[in-house]
Amino acid sequence: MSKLITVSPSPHMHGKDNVKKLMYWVILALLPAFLVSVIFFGIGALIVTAVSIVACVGFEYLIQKYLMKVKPTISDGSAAVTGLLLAFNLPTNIPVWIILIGALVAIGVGKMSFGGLGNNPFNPALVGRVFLLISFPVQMTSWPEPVVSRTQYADAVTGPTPLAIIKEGISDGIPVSELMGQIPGYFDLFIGRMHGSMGEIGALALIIGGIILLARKVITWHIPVSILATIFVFTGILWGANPEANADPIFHILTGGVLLGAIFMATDYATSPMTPKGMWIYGIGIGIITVVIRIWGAYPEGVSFAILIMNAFVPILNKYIKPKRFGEEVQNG
Amino acid sequence: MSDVIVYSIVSLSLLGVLAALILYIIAQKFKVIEDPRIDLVEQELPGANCGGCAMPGCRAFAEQLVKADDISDLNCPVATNENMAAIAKILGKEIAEKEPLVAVVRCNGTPEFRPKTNHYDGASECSIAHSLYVGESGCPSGCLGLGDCVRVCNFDAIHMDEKTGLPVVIDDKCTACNACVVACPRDIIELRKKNKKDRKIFVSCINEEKGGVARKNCKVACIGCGRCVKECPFEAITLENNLAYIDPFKCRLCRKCAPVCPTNAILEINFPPRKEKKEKEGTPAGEK
Amino acid sequence: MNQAKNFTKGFVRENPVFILMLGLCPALGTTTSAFNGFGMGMATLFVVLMSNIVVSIFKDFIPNKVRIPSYIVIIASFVTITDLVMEAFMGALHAELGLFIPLIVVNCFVLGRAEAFASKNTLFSSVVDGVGMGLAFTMALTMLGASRELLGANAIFGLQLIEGDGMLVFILAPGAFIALGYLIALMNKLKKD
Amino acid sequence: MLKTFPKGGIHPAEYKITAGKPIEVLPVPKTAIIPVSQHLGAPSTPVVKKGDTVKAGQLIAKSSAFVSANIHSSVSGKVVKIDNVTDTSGYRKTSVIIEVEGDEWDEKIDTGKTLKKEFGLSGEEIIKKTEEAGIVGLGGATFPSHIKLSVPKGKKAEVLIINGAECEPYLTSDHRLMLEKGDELMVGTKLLMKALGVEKAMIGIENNKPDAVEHLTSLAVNYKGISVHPLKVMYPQGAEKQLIKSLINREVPSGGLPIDVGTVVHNVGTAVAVYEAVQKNKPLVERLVTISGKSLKNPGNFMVRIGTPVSELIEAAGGLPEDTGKVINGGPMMGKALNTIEVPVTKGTSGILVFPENESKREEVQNCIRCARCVSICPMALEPYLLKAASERGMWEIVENDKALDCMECGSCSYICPSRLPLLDYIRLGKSNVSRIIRSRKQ
Amino acid sequence: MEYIVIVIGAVLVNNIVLAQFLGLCPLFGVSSKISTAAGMGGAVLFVMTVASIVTYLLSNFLLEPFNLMYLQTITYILVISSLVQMVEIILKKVSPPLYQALGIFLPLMTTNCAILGVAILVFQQDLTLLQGVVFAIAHSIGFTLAIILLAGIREHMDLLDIPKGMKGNPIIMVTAGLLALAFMGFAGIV
Amino acid sequence: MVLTLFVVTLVASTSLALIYEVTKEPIRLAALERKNNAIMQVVPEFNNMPNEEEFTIEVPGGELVLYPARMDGELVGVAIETFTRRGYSGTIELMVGLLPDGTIHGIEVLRHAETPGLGDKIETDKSDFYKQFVGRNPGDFTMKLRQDNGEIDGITATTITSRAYCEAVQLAYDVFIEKGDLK
Ligand SMILES: Cc1cc2nc3c(=O)[nH]c(=O)nc-3n(C[C@H](O)[C@H](O)[C@H](O)COP(=O)(O)O)c2cc1C
Ligand SMILES: Cc1cc2nc3c(=O)[nH]c(=O)nc-3n(C[C@H](O)[C@H](O)[C@H](O)COP(=O)(O)O)c2cc1C
Ligand SMILES: Cc1cc2nc3c(=O)[nH]c(=O)nc-3n(C[C@H](O)[C@H](O)[C@H](O)COP(=O)(O)O)c2cc1C
Ligand SMILES: Cc1cc2nc3c(=O)[nH]c(=O)nc-3n(C[C@H](O)[C@H](O)[C@H](O)CO)c2cc1C
Ligand code: SF4
Ligand code: SF4
Ligand code: SF4
Ligand code: SF4
Ligand code: FES
Repeated sequence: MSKLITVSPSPHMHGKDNVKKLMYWVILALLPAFLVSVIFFGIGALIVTAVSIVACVGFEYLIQKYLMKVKPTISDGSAAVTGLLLAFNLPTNIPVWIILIGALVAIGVGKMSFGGLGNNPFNPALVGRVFLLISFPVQMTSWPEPVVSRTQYADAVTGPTPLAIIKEGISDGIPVSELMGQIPGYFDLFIGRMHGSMGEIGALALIIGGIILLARKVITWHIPVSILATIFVFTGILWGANPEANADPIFHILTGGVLLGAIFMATDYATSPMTPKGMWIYGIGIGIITVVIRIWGAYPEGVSFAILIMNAFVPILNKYIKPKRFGEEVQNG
Repeated sequence: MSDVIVYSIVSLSLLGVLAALILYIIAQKFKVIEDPRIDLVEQELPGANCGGCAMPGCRAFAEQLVKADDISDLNCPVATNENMAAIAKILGKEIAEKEPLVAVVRCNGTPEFRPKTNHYDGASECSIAHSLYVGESGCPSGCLGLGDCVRVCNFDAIHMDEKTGLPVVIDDKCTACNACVVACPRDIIELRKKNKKDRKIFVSCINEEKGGVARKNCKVACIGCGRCVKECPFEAITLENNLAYIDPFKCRLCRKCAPVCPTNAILEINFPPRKEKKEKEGTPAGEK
Repeated sequence: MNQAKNFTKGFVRENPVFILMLGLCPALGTTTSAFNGFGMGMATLFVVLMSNIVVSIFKDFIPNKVRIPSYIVIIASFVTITDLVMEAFMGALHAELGLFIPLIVVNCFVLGRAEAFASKNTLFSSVVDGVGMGLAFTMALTMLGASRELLGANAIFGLQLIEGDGMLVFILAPGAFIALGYLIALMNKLKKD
Repeated sequence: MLKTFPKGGIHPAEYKITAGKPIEVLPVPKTAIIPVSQHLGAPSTPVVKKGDTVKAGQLIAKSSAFVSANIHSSVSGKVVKIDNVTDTSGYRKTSVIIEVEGDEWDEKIDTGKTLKKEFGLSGEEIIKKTEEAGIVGLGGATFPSHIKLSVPKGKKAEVLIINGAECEPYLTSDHRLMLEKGDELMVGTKLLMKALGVEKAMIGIENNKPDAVEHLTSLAVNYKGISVHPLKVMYPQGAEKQLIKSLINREVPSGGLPIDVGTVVHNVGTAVAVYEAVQKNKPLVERLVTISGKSLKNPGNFMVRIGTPVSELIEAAGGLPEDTGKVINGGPMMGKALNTIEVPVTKGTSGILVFPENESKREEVQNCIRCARCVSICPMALEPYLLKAASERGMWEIVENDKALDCMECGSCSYICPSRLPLLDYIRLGKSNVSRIIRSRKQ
Repeated sequence: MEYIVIVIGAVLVNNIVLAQFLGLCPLFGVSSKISTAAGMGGAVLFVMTVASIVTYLLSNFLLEPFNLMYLQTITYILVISSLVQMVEIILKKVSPPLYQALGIFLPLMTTNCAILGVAILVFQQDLTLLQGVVFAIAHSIGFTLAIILLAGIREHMDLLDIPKGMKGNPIIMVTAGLLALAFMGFAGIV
Repeated sequence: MVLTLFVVTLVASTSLALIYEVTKEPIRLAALERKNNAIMQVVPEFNNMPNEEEFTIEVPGGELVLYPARMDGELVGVAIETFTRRGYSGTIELMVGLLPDGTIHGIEVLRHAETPGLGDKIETDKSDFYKQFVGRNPGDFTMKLRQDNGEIDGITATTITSRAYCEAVQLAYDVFIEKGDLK
């Protein structure tokens, strides 16, 4: 035998899934929602997405190569996922330079400062998004009209999201039944014909994406289900108590970033708990904080903040909520 | 003088005195007997109570200083070096003057002397490879070259030589902290007396197998032939389990042993070149 | 001690904010602009200098037991003086710095200097130390203020560089922490070189 | 629904290439190298010296401690050397080297093939014979079997579990054994039941061996108290604690032994070995080994004398293929890679796998992405990602408190990790350090 | 209701460390482990509450009637530092376990801006005594929440490879920044 | 020990008291000057001392201070120190100057805690927001934001502050109309 044989500790076999595949599945699962955005926001959706992905991947490459001096790992696709999700969280008429700042913050501050893939305590795309929201409140809160097959980028006609309409209206004391007339119907909300950030509008498409991820076992059901159930129940109670001062639970689920957040962003591996029980607490926390911000806070939308806030709790959840060890508590029968 | 001035003086002074008095009484009443050195140390500390030492307050830090056996890595960001020196004096904990030591790597199995027989593909830690098997060469004692010793050194005193695949100690940086000695799963590293001009002479092998076996796996292994033992005029060399060992405190650096070793297992480093003989084969590239 | 070294040590090697991480509250709370940072720095400089002087003069008369309370009273007096003088003659800045002026008294950096340095050194050394450290603190605050102002308002010392707003975050709390974080990283790098 | 354990587990591709290959007997080697340490516990002490002639089945090394086992010669011939020879552990260990002359067996041994069903021995006598025959667990751990049979005072065995799961990919030796030596297995099981004093035995078999399940079920009607149970195909179904959970739904407590929950687990091979030892006086001198691999010409299941060099076994299987990258002693999940094929087959060798080059190298490692897969598949409900990170940084307190010592090294975590992290490598490191710390604490 | 507003405002919306920049030295100094962070939180809770009561009485019955408000800083700090020392001495004698859990943090209180800051704010905001107490308790809960979250993340980061340049203080600062960023979501709740 | 502390506090209190005495007057003057400056900014030229003629009017939640400005005894305007508690971050205090007919002459921000970069645009030197009010009489137009069916363009993304500002001005105007018989 001329070659040297290899010696390594067991196991000697390995599963087929790898990081790259998982990330590309996420991208694939986001495609339906992306198509919905292209239909309703046209060229803007394309430009925002392209700029965001290229910027995120590019910044990751530059930071790894020139600042950290390690081998760039952009091909694992995680930066592309961050870029895509950042784009999904922006209005489609946002100036390109703002996207660049958002990408730099998401990747540079949110991810690479902590050592890159898997090390970040906060969801990078949301760090980027919230940073922009607070820095550029004007640009971040004017959403273009959803019209099929638009071709120009910066559209003059902008309008508030359904959530903003409801929130503003309720704070002015207008009954919800009246406000409902000002927003698109449930079917439109379901397919995505509404004002909003690029990727949050198409409920149906997002659910299809979620089913893909669940079927491929990229994510587990615990986080999405616990978030959606909590929001449903919490807003349901408020609505039941006073249907004229609170929107109904279906409305809350379909609008804003709830589905996008619950399926794609709260499930981000690095920033979510490791055990099912931890995931439940995390999901319920996100649900409650989302509703609290939506109903009582300054912002009409709270999912991004809720996820970031619960991200901060994840290390503590991981530390104190452990799987029940085999043989730990013997209940023999 | 206006009223305000009078009131100020009266109230503030009274407050000061009151505070001092109450404190004094309470301190007397609730006295707890403690190691008096804690007070002394605390006085030396800046008293900024900033938490910079990662302790909750100067007193806690003082207690830790008094308790700790080794205070060299307890650090207060506010205190000056003089403060810390004074504290060390109070505690009598400065490291006693010892014979200076330095870490020495006792394996010279470079790839040319010790060919690879297989390829290791596990996690890059000597301790893991060691618990798995003999290593990439056939020598069960030889350096695994995965650098556990390098990683534990806090002083950048040890690095891997790319060519030889063996660790190299930089004598000037080494503080003889023993970290690498503990880290090496094969006990290859030894703290030896630091000689003048960093001169070293030692058996660079710890393989205790029989000569033939050892030599089969590594050309520069000590084969336990005992020639050096006979050669040494100071009885500094002992032979046990097929392995010669030079006692660093008995050795007088006479260099007589090195040339007689048939496998060149004895290394001499930082000596002037020998006149008659040409460069010896066994000197590792990194340590010439 | 070498006085030049004594003077310069605080700027990089022992910088109270970037390296020692002391006095962080004013460092973050008052640095919405370069000018505010500078103002806060100078106010602190005054207190450090004066308390260093007084402590170093009277160090031998103060028994150990009441050392800390006495120092605190001394420092608090100078803080109050600063407070009153600023209110009288620099009303606008006083209003901006607000709560953080009285809080100089609890700035561990000030007490630390009195304790660690002035109580053990000569008057002259203490003055040099006070001025050096105070300037270093001022420099740190001004740098932080300048970078936050630059990023947050596209301006520096009130001078508008680019029209329009900057990244508002940097004027607000999160930006303060983040800006300081990266400044510290930069300083660490400088310290090494 | 098939029985299985509730938490964790993986399903690697099975590659049971040799499942249909009947047992072949490998010729006696020219030289046998018999290490004196082939079991868990203290090495045995050689009782022969250079120059002695020995017969097959003759004692050549004697058990030297409580946990230790006798070693017998597997061949007849002359002892040429007692020396350190590399064994499957990768280190050189004391071994008796015998140059083979003929194939003469110790006269007490019955080498015939006839089934001896009846026995009149007491439990103690069975245990004694097991001990004398040097029988150790053939399921992989090579723990001396007689110790497991001697139930400690205050404990009581209620049921014997026979482990026919064979959950490792590639390996088929237990499968073939169950098909071809079903009756011997049944008698062996009865012997074990007698030794333990239990009335009930359960044989657990993964359901990817339906023929074995069927065969043994049909035999079991003739043996009172023995039942056969198909199990869900799920690695590590064959691991002791998981098997107990699957079959009788009891959890062996952390740090405990099966006997704590009233059971003892033995491998099918062990049961057959006990049959031969008790009924035929035959010590453990040969074992069934699967030799397999995708590019081997003639993979198969061979009955091999202990001490046969692995290289000879590979020759019998068609020689080492050109593209060999790795040779594994055992299964792909738990087996040990060999650094040379010049090592002897020992009591613990259940298989020799020859992996082609392209499957031998590990893939590039990335950061842990905290996907929680390792946590969800760990059958012991540990957190491999955490244990790895803590071990890597020497944070032994975390390693200990988070139960690294419960890890049975099944390798599922390393298998599943999408970042290709060598989780188990580091967990082992952590385990050995924590054990060391605990030991030093006790002193 | 009024008290709920004070509590939510202090804990979430205007968190004392994340939004008001008070008490940062202990926030960064004592947050390397969750357990010490919790101890620090407990000590802050105790001292902040007691200090606010004492300084409240001092201002309302001594300083204000005699027009001595300009002595606020110096009297407050005197009172706080002696109070802290007093409590420490008593605790050490009376309950050594409690001293081990909380007392060792007490010396840090004198130089903690949060204590003096909250005492001054109670007066500046014209609160009643009861409101002041709730205000102080709420602020210390906010402090505890922030320091425990930060400690959790820091413990988590001990198990990661933080890039060289960011290791230590820089990354802790950035983490605190991101924490503050997340907490901005509570803006406007009260 | 007690003595030392006594001496220290004695010295401290004495010196502080002295400094306080010295700075008391400048502090009062500085505050007065700030107020006078504000008054001067918002009303036409006058030659009386408005702060000597000041009077307060109770309103729900606080009180407004009115400073009549006269030129040779003739009322030329009133500066009204008004407030609102509905700012984004608490109270906003304005000095609103009205001409005798109620027309707004000028507005100055005395104190606010609005977000820098957002709400602080109500300050006169930070944006032109206030100019929408100057020269107009609240009696003649709806002094509300556009989204509230008024005529004022709010500062972008700062609805709450803008609305609060309108309210404070409206309050000053209402009080002036109601109780503003100052001649
Ligand atoms: C130190 C040690 C002591 C053991 N003692 C006993 C025992 O007293 N009784 C018993 O039935 N098994 C005993 N065992 C055997 C274990 O139960 C188990 O069968 C063996 O370790 C192999 O299991 P595995 O292949 O699942 O690792 C012992 C094992 C070890 C390592
Ligand atoms: C992960 C794992 C997988 C195992 N798989 C099997 C198996 O498939 N078949 C088997 O007989 N033993 C297997 N074992 C060993 C058993 O746990 C146990 O040691 C053995 O069945 C005891 O019997 P023995 O002492 O007769 O070997 C496995 C052990 C581990 C840790
Ligand atoms: C950090 C922060 C600061 C804010 N500051 C102000 C402010 O000073 N004034 C204000 O009216 N709204 C402020 N807001 C509230 C939002 O900008 C809010 O969306 C806005 O008041 C109402 O939206 P619109 O003006 O776009 O209709 C702030 C929000 C945040 C998160
Ligand atoms: C299921 C899933 C969800 C993800 N969600 C996000 C996300 O919300 N934001 C983001 O920046 N990256 C996301 N990523 C990509 C990647 O995990 C992320 O950049 C890591 O946080 C980097 O450490 C996701 C990846 C997966 C597999
Ligand atoms: S670890 Fe210690 S003994 Fe070893 S080389 Fe470094 S300084 Fe020297
Ligand atoms: S000397 Fe020891 S620790 Fe260092 S590389 Fe060699 S085997 Fe590893
Ligand atoms: S499976 Fe791998 S990547 Fe996933 S959490 Fe475990 S160690 Fe991390
Ligand atoms: S090897 Fe250990 S940690 Fe990994 S899955 Fe198996 S039992 Fe769990
Ligand atoms: S400066 Fe605020 S706590 Fe130190």
